[in-house]
Amino acid sequence: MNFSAPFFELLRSLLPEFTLLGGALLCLLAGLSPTASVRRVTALVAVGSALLSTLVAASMSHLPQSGPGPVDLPELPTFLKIIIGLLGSLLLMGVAKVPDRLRQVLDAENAKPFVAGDDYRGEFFAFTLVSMAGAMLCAGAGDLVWLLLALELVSLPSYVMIACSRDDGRAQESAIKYFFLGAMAAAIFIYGFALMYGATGHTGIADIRAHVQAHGVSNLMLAGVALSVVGIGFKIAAAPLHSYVLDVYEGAATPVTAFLAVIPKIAGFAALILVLGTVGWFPSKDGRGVTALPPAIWSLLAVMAMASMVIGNTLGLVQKNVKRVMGCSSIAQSGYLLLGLLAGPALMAGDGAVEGSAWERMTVHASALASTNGLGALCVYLTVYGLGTIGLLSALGCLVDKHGHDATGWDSLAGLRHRHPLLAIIIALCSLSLMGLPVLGGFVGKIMLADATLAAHSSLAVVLVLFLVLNSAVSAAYYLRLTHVVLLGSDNNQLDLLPVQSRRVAALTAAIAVLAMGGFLAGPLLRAANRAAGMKTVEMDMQTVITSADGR
Amino acid sequence: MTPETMSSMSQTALAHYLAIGAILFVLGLIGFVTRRNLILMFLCTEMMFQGIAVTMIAFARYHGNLAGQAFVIFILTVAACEAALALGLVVLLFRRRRTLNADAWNEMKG
Amino acid sequence: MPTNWILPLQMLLPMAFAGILLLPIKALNERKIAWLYSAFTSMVSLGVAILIAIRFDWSNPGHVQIPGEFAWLPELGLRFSFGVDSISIALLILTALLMPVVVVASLLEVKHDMRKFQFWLHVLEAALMGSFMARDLVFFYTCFEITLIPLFFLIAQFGHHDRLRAAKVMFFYAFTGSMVMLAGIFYVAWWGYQSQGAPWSGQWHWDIESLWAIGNTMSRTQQTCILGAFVLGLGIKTPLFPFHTWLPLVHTEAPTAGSVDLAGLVLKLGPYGLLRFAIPMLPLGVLVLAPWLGALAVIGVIAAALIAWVQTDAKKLVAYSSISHMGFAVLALFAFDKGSIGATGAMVYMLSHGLATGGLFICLGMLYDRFQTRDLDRLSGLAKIMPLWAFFFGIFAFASVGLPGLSGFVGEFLCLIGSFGGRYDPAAVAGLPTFLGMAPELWLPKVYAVLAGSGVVLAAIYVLHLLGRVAFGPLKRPFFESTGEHGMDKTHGHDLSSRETAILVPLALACLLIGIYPKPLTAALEPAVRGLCATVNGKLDALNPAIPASTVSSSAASSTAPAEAP
Amino acid sequence: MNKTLLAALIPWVPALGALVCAWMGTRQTLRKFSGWACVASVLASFVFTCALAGNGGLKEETKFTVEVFDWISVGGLQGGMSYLIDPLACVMLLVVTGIGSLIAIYAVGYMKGDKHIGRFFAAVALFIFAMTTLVMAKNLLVLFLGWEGVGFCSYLLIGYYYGKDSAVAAGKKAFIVNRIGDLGFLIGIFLCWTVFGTIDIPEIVKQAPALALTGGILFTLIPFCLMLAAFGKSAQLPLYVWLPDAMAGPTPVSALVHAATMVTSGVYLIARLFPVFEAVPAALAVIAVVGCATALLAATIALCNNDLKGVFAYSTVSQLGYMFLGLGTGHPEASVFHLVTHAFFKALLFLTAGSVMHALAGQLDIRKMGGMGRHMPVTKWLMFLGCLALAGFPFTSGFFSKDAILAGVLEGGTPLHKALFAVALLTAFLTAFYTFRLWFTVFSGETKFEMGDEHHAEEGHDAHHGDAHAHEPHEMPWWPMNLPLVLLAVGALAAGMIFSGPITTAVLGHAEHLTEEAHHTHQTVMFISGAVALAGIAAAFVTHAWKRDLSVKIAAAFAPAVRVLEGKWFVDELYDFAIVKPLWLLGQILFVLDTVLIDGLVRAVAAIPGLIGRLNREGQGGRMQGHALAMLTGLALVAVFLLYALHAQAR
Repeated sequence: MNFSAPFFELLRSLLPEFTLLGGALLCLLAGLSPTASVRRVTALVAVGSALLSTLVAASMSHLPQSGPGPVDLPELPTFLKIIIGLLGSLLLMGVAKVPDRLRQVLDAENAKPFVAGDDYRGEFFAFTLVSMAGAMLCAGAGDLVWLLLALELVSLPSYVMIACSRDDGRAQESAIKYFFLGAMAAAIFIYGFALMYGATGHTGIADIRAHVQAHGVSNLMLAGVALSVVGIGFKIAAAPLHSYVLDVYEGAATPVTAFLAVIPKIAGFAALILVLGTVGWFPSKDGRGVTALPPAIWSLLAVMAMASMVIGNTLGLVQKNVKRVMGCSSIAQSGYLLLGLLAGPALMAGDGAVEGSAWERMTVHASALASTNGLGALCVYLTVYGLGTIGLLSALGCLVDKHGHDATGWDSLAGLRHRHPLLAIIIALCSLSLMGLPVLGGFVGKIMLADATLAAHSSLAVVLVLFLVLNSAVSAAYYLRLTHVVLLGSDNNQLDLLPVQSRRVAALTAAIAVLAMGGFLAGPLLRAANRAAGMKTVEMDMQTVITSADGR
Repeated sequence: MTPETMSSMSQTALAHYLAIGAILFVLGLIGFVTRRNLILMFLCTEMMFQGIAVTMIAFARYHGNLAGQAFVIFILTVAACEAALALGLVVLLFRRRRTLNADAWNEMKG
Repeated sequence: MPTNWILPLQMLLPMAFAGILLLPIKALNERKIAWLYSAFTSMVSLGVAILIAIRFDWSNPGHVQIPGEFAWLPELGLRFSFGVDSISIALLILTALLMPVVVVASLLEVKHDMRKFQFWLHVLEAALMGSFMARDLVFFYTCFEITLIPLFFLIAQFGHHDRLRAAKVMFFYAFTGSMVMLAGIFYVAWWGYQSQGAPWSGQWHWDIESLWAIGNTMSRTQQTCILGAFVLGLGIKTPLFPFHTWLPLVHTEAPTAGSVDLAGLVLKLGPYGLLRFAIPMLPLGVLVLAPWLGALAVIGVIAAALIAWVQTDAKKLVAYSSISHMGFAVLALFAFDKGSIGATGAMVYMLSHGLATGGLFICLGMLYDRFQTRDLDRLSGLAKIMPLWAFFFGIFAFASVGLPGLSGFVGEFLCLIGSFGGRYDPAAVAGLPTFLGMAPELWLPKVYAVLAGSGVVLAAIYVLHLLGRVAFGPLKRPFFESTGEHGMDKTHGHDLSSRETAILVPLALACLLIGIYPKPLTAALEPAVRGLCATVNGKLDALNPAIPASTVSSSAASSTAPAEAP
Repeated sequence: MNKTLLAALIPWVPALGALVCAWMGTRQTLRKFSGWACVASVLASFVFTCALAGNGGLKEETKFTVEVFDWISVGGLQGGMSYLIDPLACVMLLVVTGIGSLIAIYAVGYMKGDKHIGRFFAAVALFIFAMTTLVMAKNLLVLFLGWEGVGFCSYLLIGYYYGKDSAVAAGKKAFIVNRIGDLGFLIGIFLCWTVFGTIDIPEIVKQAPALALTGGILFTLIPFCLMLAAFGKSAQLPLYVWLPDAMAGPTPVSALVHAATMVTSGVYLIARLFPVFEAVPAALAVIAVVGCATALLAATIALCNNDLKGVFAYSTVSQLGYMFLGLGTGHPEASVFHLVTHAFFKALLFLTAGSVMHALAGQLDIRKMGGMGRHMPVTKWLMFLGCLALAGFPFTSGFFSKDAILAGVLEGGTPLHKALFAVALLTAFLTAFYTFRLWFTVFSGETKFEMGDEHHAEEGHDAHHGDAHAHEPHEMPWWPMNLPLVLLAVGALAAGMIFSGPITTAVLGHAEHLTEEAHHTHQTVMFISGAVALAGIAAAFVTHAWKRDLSVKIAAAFAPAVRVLEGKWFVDELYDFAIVKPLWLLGQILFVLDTVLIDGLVRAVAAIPGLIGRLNREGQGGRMQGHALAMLTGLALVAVFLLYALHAQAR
């Protein structure tokens, strides 16, 4: 751990995380207060703190990135923190009623008395905020230990959230499964970190990167990175360690499932970028682009991507429960996202950080970078995927069938249009966007992914694009089935609406955002993502980087 | 300071330690898969963490800097947190199903 | 704002009208009002189409006019650029003409949820307009995709008993095909991006001109694979022979409006896409695949005609007949004869097929409104009680069979004469033996034309079988115990109402007009089509100049054997 | 009026007439007058033709072309709607419009009281339009327009009584068999377009001799394709089956379409493009042989046919055979001459047969008729004149034209030509025999008759038909039925002498100069054919008039042969068995193949993801150990993959 930068500089860079932790503490306090009205405020406090942290992260981005974080991707942590904050606030709105509902469930079903304290509303939001803080730490991690702690910080609260989200056996079952398998996966990637440390002697990511750049990639280093990639693959539900996803997503309460599908995935990809950054993506000699990953790691990632796509999509066809389908969709979508990693970042024109607030920097015209930028595509698709999943699952979360269970079977969802047209349209829009229908956000993401994969000159590029294309065709089966069941099914008037206003607002904003992503919002998002993923090479001296006005 | 100058450990000695670490890790892994009892399964994950700790210490000693040992301290703290959480969950589950057998929990499948 | 507003207006107007249908206006819930509203709005779109036609400078129809573009994602080179030449104008007008006809025809069939039905119709119209005016591939692909959604919902909600399966089959089949086409588009755009030193290198270009230029720089094998992807994507829509099995299933289940739109317009996307994008972009690929596509087309013509003959369901018969007809269009499209008569014929034939088959489907729809059945065994001799209906049915039947004086003949004759004079790349057909003293690239197109010609005879057989069975012969109609319960006339066989005649008259007139005086249409289409086929024709001219050119003066000292002793 | 306007009006006036008739047909009051509207339009075009023929239409040097509008001209293909008025066209026009108007007048009387009279006369007028376009066409495309147009109108007219299944089936059969011929025509056009580079008839005729040498295989195929078209339209051997069934239509249609005009368009086509045929001698030989074989076959069938109109239908096929024989032996002028005379007497025969049928309320079986002479004297003698001309009784028109053909055949001189001459003579004898067999059975002997079951007209035809309809045959009214027949009878007799000169000059383009030796053969042939005709008539008289039972005894003697002939050589059954059934079977097989194989293949491909999904689902056992094991195996696979990758990289 090098403390070259002054300690306070480091602390200032962690401001967004601190705001989240502060918010968590506030929620704890508010949760325990005797008066019910104050307890009801906890949800607002949580959402407020999430939004505040996003603003803080956005405003902080103009500071020269001296703090910890990948030296070569100065903008990435900021971008990731902002989307974590935004998506987190949507999730928090979605999660708002989960704890309250527990009380109602208790009263309604007079289940056996479960827990000593009469109410634990505050803790739930605290866990969510802490987990988000963990995700933000992952984005900004500069050191292996830091990364380890951040990843654990994301997972541990989520285990508890699942356990206490619903009071039936299924929630506990999925919690225990997620916990144990998560622990095993953690062991795997920590062992990977150990081997990485062993091979280079440093735990700082920048030092490892310098060491590898100097001495090349040893076999031990390869083994370490491979193990870490597979271990972190558990977090993003990628192929080899994907089998837990279906049961966990089905067991947890729907808004919690939305949380699991989004935040750990963003944290996981941030971690993957850092880990892969240590062995590859060095600025190439002629200054035109970045070197590729070592072939072994590259092909491992490619196999993981293809396997997740195929397994995710084919499993999705045969599922009966919509939440399990969303699990499969999460596996498949991480397959598409891995394509972004395969393509790698683009070398940013060497003009260094552009002054001005984050917003101006977003709109700066960086067309040259757009086309070859895998990580840019990854960021865009992460956002669009997150919005789509949150929109869909929050809308599903609002529905309960007659006897109080989640309405997630195909037939129980039929004919939603007749009773709640708005929710039906939201579900249809989000699923069509995840499928990649041309007008919506998903299509923009998929175009960028395909462009980046092709532009990355890899031998397998055409095969990967074909996999992407054919798999999204297969995915159309269950996405369209969802749309059709919801819109055209015959009304079975079992569904009624949970009185959860905020969840519906969350779903609506997500759906509108997805629609906007296809339209006018696509441009700014795309530019921001590309700036974030443009690898700025500090030590590159200016002469070698010959960049004409419109790119190479 | 480059590792070679400080190291007082030869390659072969390092290999032995690594082997022990790896064996511990794999045993933990196999134990996790074969054991039915929840608590024993958790203990196996702990054994995996210990395996990693041994490897880290060996590397620290080999590289001669203390980063590895600091890493181990953090691994232990993380393991401790997980232990607390694991036992909490196990108590929760035991109260519900009165059994520690992991196979009792397979309601969701297919 | 793009320079000229009329073209985007043509696409945005139907979308706006569809949007209005979504607004919570109570009045529109009532069936009649929604229907009237929709009839009026489709007339407005027809008006706009005519406005475009007037503004279009018909003196040089080949040149792309009223260009414009609407930047969506400049970083990725994604722009909605649009422009029309004579082919696009013709198809736009066909769409604009068929829409009001289809809307007016849907009164009796749609019993409830008329509002949603008209909504999807307008979305479909907007998507079709978009795809016919698109000048860049992603815009074309987007509209090509979006046509699937309204069709899916039209069939799934308003179709007949097995409608859900039909809708799903159609959607997934076309969606997978178009996805493969998307992969092809990506590859070509990427090839442009990564090529060095060309004006377009380093940038993602999706507009047609640059993609044409990029496509031509690719190697023969690359072009063949990409053309394979395009043929799969667009072939499903054409429907080319092996990819046609979804059409009969969908037509039997689709509502009349769905069938007419599907047969009249959506099937045109296939050949239009092939001519506009695939042929100019991948000349070498076309040279390699042309004989194979010709073979598939011919098999399609004959097999579909024979299958149509043995059908008992009228709509299935007409569906197979449209497969057989489109076989002609594809054969002629890939014949590349001198002066590209075949390709012009293919375009004219597409238009006339749209009108004739559209008319046939509307007539069968009216039949279904009255007798709730399309089974040929339960209906016959309806001309006695419905003479006017039989008259129109006869016109459309003979138009589709290609009787001279009606639109079918003009297209069919040009297609066949084009295919007969077709030219193939000697290398592509080297494997075949010489026959009758002629090299394979000489006799193969002629054999194809003769076989397709036999399709003309088979067409007469199945159309007369349909006409003779339904319209003529002793009167037989299904008996209804409860008569007149849902607003149906008690006699169950009343002749055409004024509304229904008002629908069929414009279509019949159009068929007659194209049949008798097709000059303006052919004169308009020819330069545009010749421009599109120029690259391939250029290559073919270079390859085998020896083929007796149509000019009499050539001494025909070609490779043909000396004539027998007089 | 100048010539071009006249020429342009000839086809378009009947087209207008068709529209007017159709419109009048829909109006209840005007329905009765639609017949006269049709007659008016056909007469008008006849007058225009006469005017054209009058001022120079019939001379080769004064022929002219008319360009009406540009129909289909794309990329070098000039397919304008243009007409060529030359002597051959004028002759044909005269026949078509002249006989057409006479038959139309007859039809007004015949079809009086019918409910759908408007539709009938609209179709007749449209037919005249199509036939005139065909005859005047300047390029092959317009000729094809006329060609298919007449096919379509014959479909409409045959299927006029669409209530009856037999009529609909006959119409369908006619159109489809014609379509097979039209396919040959289309391929002929494409071949001309490829070889000559144009589809303009004068251009083709001009270049035919030059290109014959260099045209190669493509050129030799042209006559064979056009020949197929001619056989289809003029009901020659392979494709003649539709003509006998076409008798299901009303009799005026049989007379106009299936005797006088449409069926002769095949002959006209070959006469018009004769240089192309001349350049390929094999083609001419085939035409001659096919013509002669058809003539003989049809004559034998007519011998034992007991259907009044059936006999005349087969006799038409036989006479067309003669015309093709004339063409085949290189004498287009003889066959066109026979075409003209045949138009006259065959129209007469059909219409008189129609009168008999009309009188006997639809009865067609000649065995149920006898001695009709007493009831219908005028029809009897009119039919007698027709029979004389058909049999080739000396100095009737049939005699001259048939003799011209026979002489042409004999001039050939080759052994093939001698054989053809012999067969032709035998056919002439048979023709004479069956013609008078019919005449004697119907009109001579003691009168017996059985009224037909339903009235030949639709139900609507009831009392208001004019004279009180007693239940026994009555003579047809002079106007409008018998008078045109008289004109036709005059034509049947006199046409031979009057027209032989002008027609030969019209067709050959120069007066026919007979060499001295050719003149001699003409004399002998005239003598032989006269004798044969008389012998035929006498034989018919003996067996059918004098000793009526003799015909029954002869029939009993050759029972098996008679059964075959009555079965019309079972050609229909053969076609049905050899072509229609296999095609239907192929259709069924293809349908099954299509749904099972191709659709099955597609469904299989679509099912693959589902299959893989089910496989994966097995892995989702739900037990924690199961997931752990899956993760372990995943890890193991990754390790193996890494080792392999490193190994591959190291190598």
